[in-house]
Amino acid sequence: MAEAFLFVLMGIGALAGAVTVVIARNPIYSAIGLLGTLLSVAVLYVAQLAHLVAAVQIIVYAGAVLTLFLFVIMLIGVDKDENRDETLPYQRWIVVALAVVIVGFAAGVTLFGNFDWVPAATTTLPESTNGTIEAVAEPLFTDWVLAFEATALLLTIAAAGAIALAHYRRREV
Amino acid sequence: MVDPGWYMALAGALFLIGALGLLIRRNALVMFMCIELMLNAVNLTLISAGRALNDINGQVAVFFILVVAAAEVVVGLAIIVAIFRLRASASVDELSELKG
Amino acid sequence: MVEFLWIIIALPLAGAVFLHFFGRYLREPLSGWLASAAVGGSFAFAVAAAMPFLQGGEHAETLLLWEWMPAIGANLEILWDPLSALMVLIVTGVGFLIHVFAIGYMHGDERFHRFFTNLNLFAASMLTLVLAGNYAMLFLGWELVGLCSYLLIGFWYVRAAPPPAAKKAFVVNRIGDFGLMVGLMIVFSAFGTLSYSGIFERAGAELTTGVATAVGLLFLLGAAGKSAQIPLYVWLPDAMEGPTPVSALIHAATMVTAGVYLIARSAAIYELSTVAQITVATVGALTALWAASIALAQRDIKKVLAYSTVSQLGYMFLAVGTTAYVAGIFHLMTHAFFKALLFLGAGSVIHAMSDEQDMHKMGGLLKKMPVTGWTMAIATLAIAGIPPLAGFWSKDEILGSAFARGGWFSALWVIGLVTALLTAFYMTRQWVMVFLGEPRWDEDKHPHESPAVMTFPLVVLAVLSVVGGLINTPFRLTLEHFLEPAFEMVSMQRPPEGWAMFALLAGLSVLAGLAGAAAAFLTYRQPEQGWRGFETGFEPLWGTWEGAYHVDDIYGRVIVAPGRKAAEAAAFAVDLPVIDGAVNGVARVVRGVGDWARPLQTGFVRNYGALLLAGTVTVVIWLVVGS
Amino acid sequence: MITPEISWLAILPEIVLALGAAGVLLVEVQWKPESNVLGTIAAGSVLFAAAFSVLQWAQAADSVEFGATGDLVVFSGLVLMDGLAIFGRFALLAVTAVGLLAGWKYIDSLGRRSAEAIALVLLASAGFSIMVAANNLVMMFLGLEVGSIALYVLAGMSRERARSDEAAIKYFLLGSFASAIFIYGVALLYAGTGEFEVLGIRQFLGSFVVFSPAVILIGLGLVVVGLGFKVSAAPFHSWAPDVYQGAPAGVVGYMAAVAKIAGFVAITRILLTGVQALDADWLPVVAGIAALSMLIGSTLALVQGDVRRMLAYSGVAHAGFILTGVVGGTTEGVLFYLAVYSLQLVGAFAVAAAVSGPDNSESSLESYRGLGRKSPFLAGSFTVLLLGMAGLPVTSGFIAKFGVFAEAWTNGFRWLVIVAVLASVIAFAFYLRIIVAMYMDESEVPAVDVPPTSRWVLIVAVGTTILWGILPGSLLSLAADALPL
Amino acid sequence: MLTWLVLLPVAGAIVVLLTPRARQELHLPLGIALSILPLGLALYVFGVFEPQAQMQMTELHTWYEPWGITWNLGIDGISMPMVVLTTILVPVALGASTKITTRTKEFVVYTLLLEAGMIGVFVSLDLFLFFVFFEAILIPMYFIIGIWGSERRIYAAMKFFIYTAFGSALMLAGIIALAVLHNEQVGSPSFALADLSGLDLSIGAERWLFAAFALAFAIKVPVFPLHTWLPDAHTEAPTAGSILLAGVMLKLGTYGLLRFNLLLFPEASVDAIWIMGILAVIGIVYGAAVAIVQPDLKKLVAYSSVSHLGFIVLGTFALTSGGLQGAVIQNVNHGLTTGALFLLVGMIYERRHTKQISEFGGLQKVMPVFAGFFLFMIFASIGLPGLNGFVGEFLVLIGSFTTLPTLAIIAASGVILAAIYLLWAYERVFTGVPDKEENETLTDLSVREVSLLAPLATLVLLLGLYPNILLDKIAPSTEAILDRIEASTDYVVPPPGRLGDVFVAGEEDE
Repeated sequence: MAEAFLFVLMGIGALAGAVTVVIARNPIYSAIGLLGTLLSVAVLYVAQLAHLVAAVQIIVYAGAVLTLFLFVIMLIGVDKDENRDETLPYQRWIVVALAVVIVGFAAGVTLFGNFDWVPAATTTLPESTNGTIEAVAEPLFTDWVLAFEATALLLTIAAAGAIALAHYRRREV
Repeated sequence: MVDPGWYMALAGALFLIGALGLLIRRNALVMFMCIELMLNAVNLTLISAGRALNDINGQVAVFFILVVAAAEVVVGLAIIVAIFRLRASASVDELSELKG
Repeated sequence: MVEFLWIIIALPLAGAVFLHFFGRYLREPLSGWLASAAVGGSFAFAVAAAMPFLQGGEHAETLLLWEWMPAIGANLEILWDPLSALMVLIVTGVGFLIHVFAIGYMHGDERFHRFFTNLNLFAASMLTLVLAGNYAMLFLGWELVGLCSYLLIGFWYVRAAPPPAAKKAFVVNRIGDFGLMVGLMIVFSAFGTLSYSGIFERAGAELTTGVATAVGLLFLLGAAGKSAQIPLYVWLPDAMEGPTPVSALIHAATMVTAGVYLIARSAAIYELSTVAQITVATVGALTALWAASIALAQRDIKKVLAYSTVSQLGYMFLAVGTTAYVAGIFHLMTHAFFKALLFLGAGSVIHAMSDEQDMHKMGGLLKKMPVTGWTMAIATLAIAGIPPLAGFWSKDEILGSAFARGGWFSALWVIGLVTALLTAFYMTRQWVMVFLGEPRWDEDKHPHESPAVMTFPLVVLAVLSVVGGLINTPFRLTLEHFLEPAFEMVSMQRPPEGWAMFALLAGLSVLAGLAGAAAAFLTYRQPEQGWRGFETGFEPLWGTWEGAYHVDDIYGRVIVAPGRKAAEAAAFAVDLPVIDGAVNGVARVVRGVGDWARPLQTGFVRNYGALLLAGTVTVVIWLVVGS
Repeated sequence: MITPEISWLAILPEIVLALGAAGVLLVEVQWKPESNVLGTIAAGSVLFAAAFSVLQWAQAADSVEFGATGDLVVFSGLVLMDGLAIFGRFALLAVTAVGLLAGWKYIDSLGRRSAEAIALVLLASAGFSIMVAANNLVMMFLGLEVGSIALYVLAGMSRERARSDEAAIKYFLLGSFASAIFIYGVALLYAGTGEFEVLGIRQFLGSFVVFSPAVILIGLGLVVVGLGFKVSAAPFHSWAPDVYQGAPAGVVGYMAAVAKIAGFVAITRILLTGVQALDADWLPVVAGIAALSMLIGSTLALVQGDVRRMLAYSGVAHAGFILTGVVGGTTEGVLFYLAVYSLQLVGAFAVAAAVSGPDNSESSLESYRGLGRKSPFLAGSFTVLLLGMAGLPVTSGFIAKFGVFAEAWTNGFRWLVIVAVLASVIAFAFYLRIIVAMYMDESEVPAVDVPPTSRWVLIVAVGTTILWGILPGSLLSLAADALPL
Repeated sequence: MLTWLVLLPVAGAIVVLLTPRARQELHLPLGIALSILPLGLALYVFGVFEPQAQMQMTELHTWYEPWGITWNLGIDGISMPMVVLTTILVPVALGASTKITTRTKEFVVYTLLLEAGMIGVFVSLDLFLFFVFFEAILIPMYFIIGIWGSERRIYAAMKFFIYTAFGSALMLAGIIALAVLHNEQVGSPSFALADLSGLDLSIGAERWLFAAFALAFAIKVPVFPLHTWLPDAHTEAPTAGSILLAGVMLKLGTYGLLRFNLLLFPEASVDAIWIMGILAVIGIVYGAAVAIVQPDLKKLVAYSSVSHLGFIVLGTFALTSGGLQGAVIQNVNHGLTTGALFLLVGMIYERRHTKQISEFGGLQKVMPVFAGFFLFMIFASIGLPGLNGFVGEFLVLIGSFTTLPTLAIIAASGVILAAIYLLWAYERVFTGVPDKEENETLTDLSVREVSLLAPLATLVLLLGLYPNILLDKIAPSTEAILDRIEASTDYVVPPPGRLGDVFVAGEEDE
């Protein structure tokens, strides 16, 4: 029961945040909206017993990523608001049409296509998947160890790339 | 308990909003946030699926997606900054020299 | 003997080849004599080879030279029978004389040797035609003589008139050849071969009347083209643009008679179809009358002879149509004599008048050039059918046969009779206009008798025109017996039996001849304005005749012009815009699609995103709904 | 204490590449040497990686021979060491080598930043080589991201800034979008099957009677789109022309080639092993994408005035042709096509780079006029490569096209083959346009100097194009052996 | 043997390629010399060729086992004449190219490669190999037209390439389909002609495949209404290009129809008799009609090709001994005569730099030898008996009358039209007095030019009078085709369509 209450509340929060990201005219507000979504989602993780992931979500996202965003926003400047009228012809209509189609399709499939998110055969009691540190770390460092190592490549790339992109600007600008 | 399907439906909604936002907003930064939204939706899906499947791997996978997101952010923001340095604007609509 | 028959063809051919490559190194008369020698040689050989037939009893022989197109049973093989022998003799004999004549006539032409090259080539081709042992080889000769006629008519290619005339001759002939070709297709599909021996023996057994008629008519079309019959005679008058010896040899004595030869040769096929016979005879008779009427009013000395040739060929067609094959061949022979003579005479006159051909500008030439004059007089009488000259016998046999055949043919006999009268008239008119009366030529002309090299052939031919007819008189049917083996398998029409009948018919025709001759003589004896008045008296008829019924213009307007229009339409209204247009159109459409789609790549990243998402949605929906 | 299961051979090539990248960066930082030194290091790492993948090939062959294919599933199923993976990896390494050579002039011109460029190239190759080997879809995603991010940066690393930036941001935004779609698809597949691993999915689909695979199909669709974007198949191609035109010519060939190789190997692995059970569902869709790609690619290439854009659209068409091979249902044709096409692509862009000149601007068709007389070698080899891409006989392109067509026909997709041959006819037209400009135009152009490295690249590309066009057996048999588990 | 025949020109091309670019003057003579070698070899092949039905001098090497593609060469009565013709025409074409001064080297190389490809097409018995050659020769010809052609050369080259490639593209699909069928029926893919002709096809499939192949070849021939690339290509191409295009490349189409359509799809071929026949006849009449009013000498000859090749197609689908033999030998004849005509037009073009008929007049006066050759070839092309053109046309007409009487009759009217357009053109170009002063100063043919024309003229005459040197060797193969058709379908060639039906005089006496 408590979970249902959480789900509704945080679900609304996440959606609200998401919508804010999309419609806010000022990037700052978008960032705030994103933050809201991140936090709500984090709570939903907790509600699903994914404690470690939730923690990481808060630390990495809300902490690092979003800060980075805000930093860049500040760098670029927030003074001018973006006006909402669409400059590209048809773009907005296309978007609306797509939205309608997608929602309609999703509704159709989920309601009438006897659609299951997960195969009933495999579902069991939820209690066992308790996302404690040990529970997550054990596969992370055994089965997934190569993937874990691969993230090193990813970060190297990120670093090298960022440097490469910023590097020459210094000399030229 | 709440059926995981609801969580995933919520995730789907988030993903959709992110996708549409990407098409609506012309500010590169905001578009980029939309991508982050989508990745979050993916994470939520994975968690819920993992729970429903009674499988911890769903949660493990989320870590990697988080890392990817972070890496993307770094590079993406670098590109945006670079462009901003050049033309003092973050609007992607002004970048349409290459076409046809 | 027979296995060496190829020499007959080979000699002139060798002459042609030799002259073609080395002629230009020979001094003028030499090449001419060489050519003449070649033809003369074949003549001599042919005489020797033909001896057996004269003894009689000897029957046809074939000699295979080499395989040509086995798939359609067409080989190069020589058939040596009385008919071909006779044709060979005519061709080589008359040909030889004309060659000799030409030595004088072509004197001073800078392409002297070239002329004899072609002349020899023609002789070879004509001999191929008459010696052929199957239709394919006949067609070979048939076309080659056409080629030579093309080359020789257009011999003076620098002048304006000859080249078109040459082209006209070849094209009109081709129309005939088309008929002949189709005929041969039918023949092959009926018999599975084209060789005479294979066809004639089985014709009676294996050929239905319908097919026979079709073949007969198609052959007639071919023959009409080559022998200048209605409706394809129009090329022959123009062919007079060629040098006169050519007119004599090709367009009077030999080539134009190929049609007659073809029909006579195909007697076995005509045998089976009365319709074909009647058509041939009718075409012949009508042509005879038609051409004769035109000949009446011509001013050009050679045009008169040209139309006269057409008319005489009509007689021959009448004969072979009546199945009086011997009569036809007989007339062919005599006509070769006197018409060659007439042409050579005319040539001699033109030569003397330095290329003047308008008879109005002649007259009184008899004193200046007696030999030419008197020999031509003989020829005129001969063609007019005055006994006992050659023309009388042959023409009379034709008319007699037509009369004897009766029915529709009696009508044709009447036409023939009328034509005889006209013939006598226009020939006499010509002779009188040219040789009698007071001179009408311009001051700068100094007519004189031609050299011996030219007069000699005239004399020889004159003699032949006199005695030539005697080889087949009702009293001694030498020629008929001679030719019999060639026509043994067909029933042949003969003149009516009995002296009375013969006397009556002969009398009639002679009467007609005399009447015509007398009328002309009296008319044109009187001074110029007199006969001019006579001619104007016949207006507008005379004008129509002089204009040859304006057939050329009519053909031009009815056939040539529309054909030209059609071709232009096909080229510039269909090919370029429609067909090629369609091709380029496709290309243009593809490019168009590309150009149309290009702007969709707007360069705005958000459009791309929209496209990406749209694509995603499509794929997903397709996957889910498609399952 | 549980210890992770490690199989070094399986990842040695990636390790070597990564070390090479790191080495380049550190050496640069430490000694600031001539760029040739860095090049040598890079070359060395690529060569070693290639050597190790040869070892892998032998190993894999043995295991297949002795039926011990289980040995090829390493790192508890994260990656595989099967023929498909090794072939793809080898192709990647080859392309990396020639790509570095082809782009060397450009890299050299970057001065101090050349180190980063080299490192990025090596890392991108490492990432994609993980991707081709990945059995676990998340692993595949990681590899994909490593490679893609490197490519985003490379696209933005030009000195001709405006266009380069535009290319970079477009590539980056759309790429991230596609990645998000891809990983969401993975998530849905996971939800639907409880499996991240391709082999696991195959097993699941084989063993369970799936009543309503809707979620699986949706996930599959999203995954296909995500990969289709990487290989620039229509209608997910719109980034390609702009990026190819904007990105520095030196590396575009490399970028395009590696993305295509990795993407297609992944597509092949997922479709032909993972969800083969569902091919009744996905075959028509993929066929549709293929047809669309071929038609859009050729028609739009026909009307381009810029050679690099033209090559981009031709790339779209080629994606369609390769997908035709996927529809054909076997890997042989796809792999052969990938190998020959990627080499031709790098060669072609080497020419484009040479013509575009140092400032990397001019690539319009005009700048190729009269090239045939000014630089015969360049024009000649470009001609051969174009004919090869056009798929004319005695070039490897013909064999490749023939292979995929034959497979598709065998699999019953005749309409697709018809479309394909017609599209290739349209394609002739625009390849010939370039040849016309080079040979049949009398206008005068300055001679183009070909950097020696590019010369080598061209010799290799042209050589292979003709060699495999006349004796395809050597490569075809390899491709035939390179089977997925 | 045949491999050498294919590889010799390639080797020659490489040799030329290795000679220094600077030595411009060397390349052409060298090329001519090198192109003599294949000629010699081809003549040897001609000499040792046995008049038998089955393939001779066959060679078979596997190319790539799993695909069943092979290097499979062989020659029979249908291909042998074409090979000889090719090797004859290439030296002539090169010899006619002295006016090509820019990039002579490339020109020679392309021509030799073209030769190799053309020979390859004729001798390959493996459909894959055949297609490789068939498609590959487009490239050198494309360059020859596009680089050394006249004003609108690029348009023409493009059109030529794309149009023909379009046709062969569908044929490629057809070839694949055949191989796949073989794989289904026999269990292994194969492209060998022999294997594929053994397939049992459903009539529907057979019709489709026939259509695919026929389209490719019909474009190449070209059959009305697919002919419009031909005039453009011919008018723009350099002399050598025109010679080889008309002399050999068009024959690839007719050869393909003979070799592949009839052999692989007998049922469909029998059904297609009428369609193909009608198209052929339309082509004959239509091409001739269009040729009449062409203002450009080369266009005129080009359209005459359309007309003449109609005869070949007609003969092919008449399915009689005469028709097939006529078709095959007409391939050669048309190659010689039309090749020579293009050669002649090229010679006058080199002198006057125009092909417009209206620009000429009275040339016979200034260049009699040229006029002589021209007239000779014109009459050969008109189909004058005694020259080669007649043999082919007459065989075709007579042969096709047994199966397609009406069409044969209409086709026969082509001989009239041919006379009209060619003689009219001759009249306008050569007769009369030279009116334009640039015409008066023209020089007659040089020794080189005569030595190019003389061999062709000799062959024209030889084949006209003694075609048996070829017919003997052709006949067994054509008969074999008919045998196969009669065996594999219920169609029977109506007498006297077959050689056996021909009545030989005196035969029943024995």
